[in-house]
Amino acid sequence: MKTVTSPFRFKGGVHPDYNKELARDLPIETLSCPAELVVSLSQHLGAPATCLVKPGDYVVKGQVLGSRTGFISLAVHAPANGIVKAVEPRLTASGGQSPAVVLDTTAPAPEGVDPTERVLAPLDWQTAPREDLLRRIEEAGICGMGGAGFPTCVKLNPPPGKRCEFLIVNGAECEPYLCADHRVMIERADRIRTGVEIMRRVLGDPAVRIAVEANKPEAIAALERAFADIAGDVEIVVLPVLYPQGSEKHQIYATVGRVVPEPPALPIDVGCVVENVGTVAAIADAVEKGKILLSRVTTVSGDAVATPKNVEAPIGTSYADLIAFCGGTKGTPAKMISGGTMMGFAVATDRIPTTKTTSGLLLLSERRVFRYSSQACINCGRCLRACPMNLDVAEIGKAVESDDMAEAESLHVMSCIECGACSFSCPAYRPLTQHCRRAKGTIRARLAAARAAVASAKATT
Amino acid sequence: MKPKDTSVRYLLSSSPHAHASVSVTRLMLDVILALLPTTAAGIAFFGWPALWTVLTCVVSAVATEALCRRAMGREQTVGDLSAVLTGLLLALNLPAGLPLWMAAAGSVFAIAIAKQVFGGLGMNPFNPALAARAFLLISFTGPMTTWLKPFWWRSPEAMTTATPLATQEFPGFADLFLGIMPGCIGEVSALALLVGAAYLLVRRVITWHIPVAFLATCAACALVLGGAPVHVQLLSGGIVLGACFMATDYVTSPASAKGKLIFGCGCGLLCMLIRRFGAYPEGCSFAILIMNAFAPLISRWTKPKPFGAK
Amino acid sequence: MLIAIAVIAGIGFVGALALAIADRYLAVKEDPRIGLVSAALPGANCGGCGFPGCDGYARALVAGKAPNGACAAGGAAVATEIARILGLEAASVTRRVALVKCCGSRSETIRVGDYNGLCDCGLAAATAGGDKGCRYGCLGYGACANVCPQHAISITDGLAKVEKRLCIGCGKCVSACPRRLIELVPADATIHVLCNNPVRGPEVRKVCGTGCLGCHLCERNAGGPAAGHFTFSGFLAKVNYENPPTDEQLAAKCPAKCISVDPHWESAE
Amino acid sequence: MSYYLMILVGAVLVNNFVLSRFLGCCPFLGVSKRTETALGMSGAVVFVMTVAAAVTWCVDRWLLQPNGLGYVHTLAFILVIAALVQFIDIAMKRFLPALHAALGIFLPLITTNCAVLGAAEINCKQGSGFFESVFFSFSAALGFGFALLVFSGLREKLAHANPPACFRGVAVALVAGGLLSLAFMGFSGLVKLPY
Repeated sequence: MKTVTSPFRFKGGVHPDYNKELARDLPIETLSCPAELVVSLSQHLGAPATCLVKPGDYVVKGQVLGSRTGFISLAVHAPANGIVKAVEPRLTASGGQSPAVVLDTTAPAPEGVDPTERVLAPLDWQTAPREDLLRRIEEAGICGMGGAGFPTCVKLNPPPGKRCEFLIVNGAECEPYLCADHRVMIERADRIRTGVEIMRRVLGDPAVRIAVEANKPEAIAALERAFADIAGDVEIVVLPVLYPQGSEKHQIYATVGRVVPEPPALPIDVGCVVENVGTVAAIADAVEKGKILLSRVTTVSGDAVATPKNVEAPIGTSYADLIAFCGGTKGTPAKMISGGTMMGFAVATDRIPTTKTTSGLLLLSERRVFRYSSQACINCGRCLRACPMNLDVAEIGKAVESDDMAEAESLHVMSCIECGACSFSCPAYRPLTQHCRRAKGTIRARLAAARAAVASAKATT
Repeated sequence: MKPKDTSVRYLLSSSPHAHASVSVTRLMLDVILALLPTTAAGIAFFGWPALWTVLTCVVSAVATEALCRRAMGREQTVGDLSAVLTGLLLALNLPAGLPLWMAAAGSVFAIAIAKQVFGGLGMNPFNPALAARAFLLISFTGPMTTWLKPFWWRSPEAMTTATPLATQEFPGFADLFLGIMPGCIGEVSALALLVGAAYLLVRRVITWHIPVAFLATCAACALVLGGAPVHVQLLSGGIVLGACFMATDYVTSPASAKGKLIFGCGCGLLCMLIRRFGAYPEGCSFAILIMNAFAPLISRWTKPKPFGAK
Repeated sequence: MLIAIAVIAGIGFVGALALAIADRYLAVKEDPRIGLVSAALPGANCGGCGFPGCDGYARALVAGKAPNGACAAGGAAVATEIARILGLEAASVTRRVALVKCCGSRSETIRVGDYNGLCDCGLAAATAGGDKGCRYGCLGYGACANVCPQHAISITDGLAKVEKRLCIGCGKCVSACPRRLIELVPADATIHVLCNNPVRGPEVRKVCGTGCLGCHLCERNAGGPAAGHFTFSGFLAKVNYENPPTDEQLAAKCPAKCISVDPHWESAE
Repeated sequence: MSYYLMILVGAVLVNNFVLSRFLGCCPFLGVSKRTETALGMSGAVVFVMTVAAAVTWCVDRWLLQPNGLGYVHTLAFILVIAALVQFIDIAMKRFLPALHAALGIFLPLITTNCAVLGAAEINCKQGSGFFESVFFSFSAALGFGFALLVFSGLREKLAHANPPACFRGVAVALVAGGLLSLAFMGFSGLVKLPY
């Protein structure tokens, strides 16, 4: 095991002020179970889980609330004991609504119901067959906790004919303010090591690269201690501090120098699987202790929070409870963000529940907030230099502004990863990321309609 | 009737929620600051007429922009200092003794015709200051080609003369570099220009690509085509002003690095061709104007290749 | 002088001869019916039939790859004309117009935030659900108005409204609205429920002053559930357009004032 | 050899047909919306002008001059060009249908295009030799195509501009064209040419 500095540097990227010092050195604190939990049935990428409970049922911690529907989907479990108050659409961080199970955790357990937590049988990862390990990861409801929420059981099971040569553990956490992964690496390095061992057995013993940004020396030290005597090709790669270092494609390039082709290509096409450190720790808990993924570490920070904290809260805790746990607001917050400032969602109310992918909750005062004024583009090229995907963002913005989606598509807008580096660096305060998002949405809708037309045409003939 | 508004009102905007806090006004201010040494040198060498020309151009540029925006019924954009910058750049491209009404007419042309007609900042295909200079040069060739001698008030009898390029007798290197020679207000003092350009490079307002490509091509052509010695050609006739401030105007030059290099080389080549064979003694502003016309084609042919594209 | 006339005439004649020969040997065959059909089509190129403009639809019709009567803009008249040209039996086309099922303007609904971004409903909905309190209602950023080829939709006080006379029923606004608020209803229907929020009444009342409370009064006043004029999904009333209610008093009797009466009129032709 | 180079530079840069002599402005404005159609149009104009120059020279030198009919050459030229363009239109539709679809309505526009007639007139007035007048028309057409290509780049940039209501469309294109010809005045005097 050796520590190397990353030899590859991708073009572009920006340096937002990271503000990590607010919560970097604070140990993870555990939030005891709040009175009401709202467990969303679509906490992951893919189809939402089908609900198995109805209002009035009493559920026990770890019990399945919604089963997996279809290949890309995951089961949803009860984060605590309680009675199901309702199953109804509830607000989500991204602005829409999705069906959710509302639990009242203060209700006493009726007799004849064993209130102890449902735990799966622990497995010995050295000897258990690969299929058992994969099924355990699925049963524990583990999904990518970096932000996308892709079901891990699907990602760790590459399609036939594709071999995983590199397992990359993503400890970059390049989003400003967020320190959840940083604390997980410091306090749970041993679990990460076990998780890596398990994933190596599942993926057929690939080489391992643990990517950490250079602004997290304590995390690197902790990982070096945990991985000191590990066998096989394992390296800790120290990456330069640059946003968006944590993006899958750029992390693969920075650690192993391979370039993932344009969509619909996937990292597995270049023999890589990228997994967030939080997910790796959760895999270790699921296999060794049989624990289901029922809680996660979220950084509550920002200059409008009384005392910023890294909180391990049960999934489904509302933002209001999280803020109350951190001593409430300080001054008048102008903006509340779920996630980091570069890719997070602005939210309108604190009555939104956390999910498996909520990595942060920020409250910013008027001083730290700016407004898009969408002035005319002066063709200064800053967005070109900032874009990590090397797209001609200025032209895409102008094309989308005059509704020319065909030109936007010819400018490769579908490769945009919506990292926000362009809007960040635009002196005319143009919402370029929103332009790209609108273009991608329109093009996806058109492609879906075309596929539907072809399907219906095939059906009629 | 509307229910009572109880909820706290947060700001809702798309990601990202952080910004590099650089603004168009800040960029324009940086360029104006970079031009101050050149303006000071111009006023020092050519006295009061230079100062009046600069003031006239800036004031009439700002006034024209304000009037145009009101006539077009659009929000005022005088605050982004781009009109002030255009006025200042135009003034630096004029001879000091030019009648003030001509300078004002040039500013009106620069702002109204070369910029606001297309919709304002960011939409003009040609550099407004240079378009106005070409307009003045062709409309009033006489006054535009008579230059005051530096410190003319010391020897009032020989006030006006032609530029070194025209008379082919060249002052020593020191005078050339410091700018003690006849010419337009802003194009004489190479030292002040280079100080300003260095400031812009350090502040990352401009990149090195256009100035270096422009000056390198000019030097190469000067060697190949002959004529005056290389350093004289470079330091006179507004090449340094053109390369560092006029050609690097964001709106009318390509945005990608490769595009900037091609643009710079094109400007240098055309400048020397016009100077060597053309009818006008000084080809720099026409060269940049012509390359402005090519800028859209250049940026079309130098599209960046996306990360991961074949 | 005579020579001049002779020379000019000579040049003209030689040119004409060359063209005549070229016209015969280099002609390109093309089905004449395509011209006739595209002449019959309105030529608005609105794409409502799903083909790239009228010419595209005409070529598909002649090649037999497109159903007749898909031209909503032309309606029955065009369908019968095309049927005559191509010798098909004419499909019947009932005239449909778009209806925005929301009456919650900005002055009727609470505001939950200050939206700072592009003027597009899809994007506003993706940014914390927009700045209006109701999660099911009209966002008022004009995605439907931008896409309407006939400019029949206007946005007043944050609420979209379709001008019935201009609407040709092409359905582009239906897919443009991120909240699926717009429905193609028969042009001659007069009673409409202008709400899309299925949540319980007290919850609706918290966010909007004129949202449907699900009180079933309109159903009772229109002859009860048996009459089948209304259907209910959650606490939201929906007009059954196969058998629409006609009593103009329903609007006055609705406590939430979200039922509207559209004057009955004969469409243009 | 340098004489022909001077003709080429003269016709393309110094006395450009569109930007200095202001000939052929209608296709210059009509076709320059997109660079692809501009290229197609330039190709067509180069072909038409070169062939027209050859034919008109022959008609003028063999048919009109010997009979002392110099004064009717304009009328004769128009007849020849019109017939020629129509012939090219039919031939292109038969052999190059794709290009014909893109340029369909502009081909008749070339018939009334003053650039084609202009080149023939200048050749006739100069009384230059066969190869010299064909080469001049060819380089004049190249100049036209060159200006059209540059202007189409500008037009695509103007597509994203948002001029005031009264200037939308061709008006703002005309202003840009004017500034472009102002810029091309820089080339004046680059080459000492008789015409």
